[in-house]
Amino acid sequence: MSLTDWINKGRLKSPWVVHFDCGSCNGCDIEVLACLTPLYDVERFGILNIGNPKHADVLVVTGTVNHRNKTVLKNIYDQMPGPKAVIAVGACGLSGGVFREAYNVVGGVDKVIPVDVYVPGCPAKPESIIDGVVKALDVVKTKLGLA
Amino acid sequence: MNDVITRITMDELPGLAQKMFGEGQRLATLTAVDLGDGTLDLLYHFDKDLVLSHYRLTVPKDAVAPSISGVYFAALLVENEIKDQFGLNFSGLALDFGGHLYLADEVQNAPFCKLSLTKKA
Amino acid sequence: MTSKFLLALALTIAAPFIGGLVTGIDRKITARLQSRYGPPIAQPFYDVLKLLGKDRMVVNMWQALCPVVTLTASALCVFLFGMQADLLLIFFVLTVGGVFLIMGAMAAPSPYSQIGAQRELMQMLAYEPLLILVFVSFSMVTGSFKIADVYAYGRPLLPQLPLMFIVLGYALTIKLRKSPFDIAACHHAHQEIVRGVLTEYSGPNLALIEIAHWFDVALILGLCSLFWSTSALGAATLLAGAYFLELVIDNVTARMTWRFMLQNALGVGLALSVLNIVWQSFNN
Amino acid sequence: MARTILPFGPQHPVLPEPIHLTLELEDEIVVSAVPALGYVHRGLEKLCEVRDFHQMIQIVERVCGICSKIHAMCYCQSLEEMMGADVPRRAKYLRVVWSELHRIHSHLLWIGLFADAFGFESLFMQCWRIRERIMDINEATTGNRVVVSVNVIGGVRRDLSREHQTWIGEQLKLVEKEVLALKSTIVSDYTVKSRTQGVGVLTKDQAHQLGAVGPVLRASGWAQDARMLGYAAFDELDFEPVVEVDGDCYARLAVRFREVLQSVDLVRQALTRLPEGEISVPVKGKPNGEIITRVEQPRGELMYYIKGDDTKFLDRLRIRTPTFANIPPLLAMLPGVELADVPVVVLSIDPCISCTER
Amino acid sequence: MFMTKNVLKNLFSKSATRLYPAEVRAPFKGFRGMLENAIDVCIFCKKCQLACPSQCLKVDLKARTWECDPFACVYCGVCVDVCPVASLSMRDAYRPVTGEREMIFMQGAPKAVKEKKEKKEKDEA
Amino acid sequence: MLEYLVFLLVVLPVLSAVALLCIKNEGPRKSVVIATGAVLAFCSLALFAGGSFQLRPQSMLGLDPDVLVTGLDFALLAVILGIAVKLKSPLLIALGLLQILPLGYFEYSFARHAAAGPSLAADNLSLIMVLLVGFVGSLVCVYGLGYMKEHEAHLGLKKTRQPRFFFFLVLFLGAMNGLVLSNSLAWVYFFWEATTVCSFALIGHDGTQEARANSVRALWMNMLGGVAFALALIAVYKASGTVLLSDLLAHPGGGASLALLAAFFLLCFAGFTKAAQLPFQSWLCGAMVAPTPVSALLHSSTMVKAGVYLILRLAPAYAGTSLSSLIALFGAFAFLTTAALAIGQSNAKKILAYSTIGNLGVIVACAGINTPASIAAGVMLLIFHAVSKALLFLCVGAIEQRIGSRDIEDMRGLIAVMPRAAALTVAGILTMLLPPFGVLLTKWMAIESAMASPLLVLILALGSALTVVFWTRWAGLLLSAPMPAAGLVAPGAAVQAASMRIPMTLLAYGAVLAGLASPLIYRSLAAPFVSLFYKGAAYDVSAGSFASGAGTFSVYPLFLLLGAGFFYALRLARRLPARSASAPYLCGEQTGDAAGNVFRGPLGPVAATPANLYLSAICGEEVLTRWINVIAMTMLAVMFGGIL
Repeated sequence: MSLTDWINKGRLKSPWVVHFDCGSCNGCDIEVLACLTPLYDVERFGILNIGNPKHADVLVVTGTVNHRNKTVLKNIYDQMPGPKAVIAVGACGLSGGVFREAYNVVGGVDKVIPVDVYVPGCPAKPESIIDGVVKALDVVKTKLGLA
Repeated sequence: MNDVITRITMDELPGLAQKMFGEGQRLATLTAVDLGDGTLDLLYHFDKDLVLSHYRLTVPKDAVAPSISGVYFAALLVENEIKDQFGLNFSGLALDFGGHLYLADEVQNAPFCKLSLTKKA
Repeated sequence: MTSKFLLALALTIAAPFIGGLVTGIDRKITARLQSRYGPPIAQPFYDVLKLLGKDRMVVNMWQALCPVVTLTASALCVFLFGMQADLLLIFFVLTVGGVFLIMGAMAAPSPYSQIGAQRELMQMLAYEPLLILVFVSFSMVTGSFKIADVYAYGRPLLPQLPLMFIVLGYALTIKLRKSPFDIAACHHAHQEIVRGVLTEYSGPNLALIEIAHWFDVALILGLCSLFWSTSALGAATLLAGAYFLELVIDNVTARMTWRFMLQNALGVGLALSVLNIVWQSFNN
Repeated sequence: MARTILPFGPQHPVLPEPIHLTLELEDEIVVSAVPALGYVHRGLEKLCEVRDFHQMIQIVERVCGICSKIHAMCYCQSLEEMMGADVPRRAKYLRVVWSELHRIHSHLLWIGLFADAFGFESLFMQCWRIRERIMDINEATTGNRVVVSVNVIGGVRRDLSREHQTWIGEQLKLVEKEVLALKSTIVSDYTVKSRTQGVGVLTKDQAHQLGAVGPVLRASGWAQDARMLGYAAFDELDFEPVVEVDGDCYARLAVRFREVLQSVDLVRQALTRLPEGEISVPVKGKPNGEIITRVEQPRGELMYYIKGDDTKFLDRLRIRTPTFANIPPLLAMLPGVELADVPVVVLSIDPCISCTER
Repeated sequence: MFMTKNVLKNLFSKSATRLYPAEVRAPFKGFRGMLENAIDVCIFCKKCQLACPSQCLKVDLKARTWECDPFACVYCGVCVDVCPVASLSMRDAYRPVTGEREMIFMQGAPKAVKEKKEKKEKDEA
Repeated sequence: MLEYLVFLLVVLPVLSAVALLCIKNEGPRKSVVIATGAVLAFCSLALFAGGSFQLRPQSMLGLDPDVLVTGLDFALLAVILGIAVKLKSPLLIALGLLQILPLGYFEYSFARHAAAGPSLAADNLSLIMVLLVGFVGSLVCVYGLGYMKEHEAHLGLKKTRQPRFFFFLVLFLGAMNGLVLSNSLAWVYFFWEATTVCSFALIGHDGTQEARANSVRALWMNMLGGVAFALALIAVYKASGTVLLSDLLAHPGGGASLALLAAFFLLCFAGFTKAAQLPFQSWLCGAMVAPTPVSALLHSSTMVKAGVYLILRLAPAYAGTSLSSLIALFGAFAFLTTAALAIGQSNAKKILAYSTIGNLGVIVACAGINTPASIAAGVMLLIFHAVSKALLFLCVGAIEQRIGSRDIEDMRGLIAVMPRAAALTVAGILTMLLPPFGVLLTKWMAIESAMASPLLVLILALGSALTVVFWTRWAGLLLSAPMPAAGLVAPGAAVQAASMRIPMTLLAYGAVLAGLASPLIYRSLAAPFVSLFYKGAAYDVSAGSFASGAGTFSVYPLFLLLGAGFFYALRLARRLPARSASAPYLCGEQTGDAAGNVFRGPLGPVAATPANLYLSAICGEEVLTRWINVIAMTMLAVMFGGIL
């Protein structure tokens, strides 16, 4: 196995996550956090909530994008070194959810940055979020040409 | 509504704030309501030992209301919020966010006013 | 001499694997202590491999320079340990790594990494005197600062320097970034300074720092083992016990502030050292 | 002396929600803190102009995902009062059950996050582990872990079967046991105490003058709890507000810890006294007039102002959430604390930014 | 230090982790999962559309279509409550994750066909 | 030949100084300074090549040299008294009289009877000092040329005061050479006072109120030392019948009498004042108001070094006494406390000043430890410190002229503005701080040689941990700049005048190479001196490693490995493409400005500015100084009381 193969193996085994709450009602946030807890323990998959975009591989976004946080979201995305993936979680992150028509709401995450995986739910269940990260790894695999 | 709402004028407001503060009343919050005729209702809710008392101040939209944030620091946020949402100006705000407490530049000013029924920018 | 050199070289090559493995076991046990299933033992290696493959992203060139020097210094420390060299010398070389890590963090005009760097300095301020004191106590017993003389001494040091082992434990907690002293950068990101000194290091640079940390882990374990230098089994038991205790402490304490660390770690550490050294000099 | 100026948030690992504080520090001591809000502001009060008053239930539930039930309950109570509906007693008791379950999970969640703020990861893990039992109860009885959607105007949507009731009782027993196992850590641990005692002190006078509510107010010595107003079935249950006097972060921790046990007790009481009968009544007509309603959220007193003009769309909906009231006290607490204590102090008010900004 | 007992107990007992996805817990009864429409039963009355707080449903009586934006659905179940013919239901499984935008579009059988079918069924009965 | 060399080294600077006083033009001044510097450097080398010597000049200007020196001494004291009277300071007048009277008593009652001996002598310690004066001192003077031009332009002086400045600066070099080459304590005393006067004049050079106040403080503190010295002359003579250093040191380690010990204490006390040891540190800190070349000179090769020179020189004579152990403790204490004080400082020159005092403290401690290894450490630290510290002062001077501040907080990101000066400063800091460079090597030697006394080791170890804090943060913040678009050097970067740049660069190379050459320095400079007075070699130096019973320090292997790592890293970093640059993490609110640190705040854009931790509650001057002074004075009292 060459070094590149080893690195690719590492990439699939160690997705570090940065979570950004755009404008969520906390429902999805708390479920994202719940994934870290003993019952779900995503560290099994090497997933760490690293909190710093510069260290992260996967950006998990919950909540609607509004006019103030859209630049923040873009900034965070830009500060992640590649290869990277984005997961939008919850109805709000997907489309704006119940708040789509509120005056300060821009809409789903994909209006600002490209989204690789959509995790539906209001809020999304922790299992569903785990599925999302696994799916994101598939996306990364495809991007790397390994699939 | 069961509670009593007392009407006050703009001149009485600072004195009222002082009086309530002196009586140990907690400022619960302010509520602004657009009456649709170019005036706003400002409701001041005070609380002491779980008993609320309310004061209603009706002001024209283009008026400048005296801020009570000098007396009640807690009024700071809500007054800025009203400034954001209704475009009502306050004089003597302890910290003035200039109508950008919540709103970015993209959003039209005073989205809560009825005459400027705004949808998304 | 040649065999010693080869041994040291082998140790230097093996050290990152030892350190990584220990980190992996550490993470697994930590997870178990928290009633979690935990990551695979090889997880640290996956992490570093992945980081090595990330795009380079720096704030300025010093961020690329400093991790390499840090890694060099850490590896050199282990090598010197393998050569059974002077403990003070190892200590000073260890400082080189620390200093460059901090300089790199400070080179970024970012408040978080700067605050992290300042706190890392406070950490160094807390553990450096303690480490030196441990070495001094060694020298008082064995008559020199050379590791070779520790091995030549022929008796385990722990019975004579029990308090110094605790002092080393303090230094160890700080250097391993374990609670309550994971102040400048903690392994979990949930800290007010966003991994502090590591904030601006990313991708391959972070990987190098992580590898340097593995070297440090190996070195620290090596230093601990000197307390029972007479038998491999004794040393291993001591290490396992100490490390497990470290993990338990990590999991039963809150993170303290650097002010507390300076007072407590330095204060208690110094007091214990003085006690042990005085006791030791009476014994002699 | 040189000062550090630090952006704290909006994206920050210790802040689960985006809020920004521009901190000025001197030797890591906070000199001033200026907040920036609006990262979660959606403007959902305004949605009452395009969603009818029934639909608004689901929307006010999503003001906050942690205390969704209580928002909807407060909203429904307002309209019930305005429209003169006579809510069945069973519905009132069920509302108490779910809202106190919410309080338990919210407080456990908070203790976990608070522990995480001062770097006590294993305590975080244990609290959240216990909390999963409550989440299971929620999911089993309402169909969703978080946003329970059980309130309608006139009562509740789901009933609790006998089996559910016994099962909840068993689960609560376990929760109580596990929480008590953490008691010594939470209230007596040396490191926890030294990170929280004397940090972010709010004196009794300050707390009142700055308009603090909920556990923050109670931790400063005021026995004030909106549940004393006796809404839902609280007037029929035995209940004493939990009060501490020190006004520091430790006092707030203690208040919330004791409230967890108190809520367990309240749920038990409600379940034993649960009357038989209907769970909702149909409510006819359209809202008209003004009303102000208060309930006690886990974070404190929640206040709804509703003005209806006899159409199916409300004229004005204003939500004064507890965190909104607790932010001015927070700003007063921050100067003088260490940077390391900033997350501790910020979390000590149990901030819910999505509540604050709506 | 009081945590010691707790963590040691954890170490020596089974972890609390449910090994999802290898180990999946059976869903609770009444879980509000995916929204489904038995399109054959649907009478396109628009009640669900009017009640939906998220306004993610679009019903066209004329064209006999029922559309749902699953990305905007908040799984509150109000539509199920108001459905007069119980054609709407919520499955106890959550909606799977996806990499693409989705839209649910359902075309009911033309009214004539449907009535005929119903009549036939009645006759058979 | 020897006499000519000595003459050139001591008297030529005086003559050049007089010439410089008369030269009003820049061109000739430049030539004279550079020529004098070159001659001094060459002569110091030549003198060093000749090795140790003892010399008794027969006549000077047709007079008996002793008489001449005595005369000059009285003249100098008269000048000091004149200054004191002019300043209307009773304290200064008293101190002046307290020197004249004992000196008169000494000359009147003893000097005539003294057996004639070599009044000039040099061993390796003296020669090292001469080399330092010749090279480092000269480079500082050359640097002064460029610096003062800019300095006066900045002050907007109508009439240049440079003649006066260079007069004292160059005179200083002569006085210093005289001091270290004198064998008679009476001669040493004369030059001692000369450096006092020169430093007084130079500190007050700018003539501001602050400058004058600080120069007066420097004067009285040094005069206090002068008084002690004058009394010591009497005491030494009374106790031993000689004032020749060579006689006093003839029987090293041979239990000195109590009276003689008291005399040594007085001399050491004089040394403490001159070396700005606690509690006299304030004069050196105050001296920072002077133009930077003055600070550089005072700190590196002259003035303060005279103090430790005297203490080191006498070390063999008080070896094995309790005075010696107390001196060791006293020095170590100064090292520890000044390191703490330096942490509390953001003023670059003050940091350097405290670091100087601390390092001198280490030298004092080395003298006090009084083993072959420690003396070797002290002598070598003298060298390494002089080079690195001179470099750092010159850098700070250049930086201050450009950015108008000497606060390290204002030096953030200097690498983008003054790449060369910033890089040299970092180099200087690293040579002060890290292995395998010389300063650290000597600290290692000091700690290991103190092994017999755990308390001493404790203090030295704590001190060395503290130094890491203030050096590292300074070095780090200099580099704190966003990545320039292309290459290392940003456009519009500053370049200093050649007369400033060349000394800085030379000193930087010197500091690094001195570290590399430390085995050589030990073998050819330190070891011969140590072996004069102590039995047994301190270190066994082979293959570039220092080895003793206590431990080994491998200089060459460390240089090789760390150097390889560093240069590989440098190559790697330089090859980094500009596109890998990214803004720092600002919680997602970065605005993408050029400086990289502006974020969107609540009321508009805000620049995120970091600041260092200064631990002002613990390390603040106002907090610590009082306690330190009390403790230091107690230690002095104990030292003195212990002898009696």
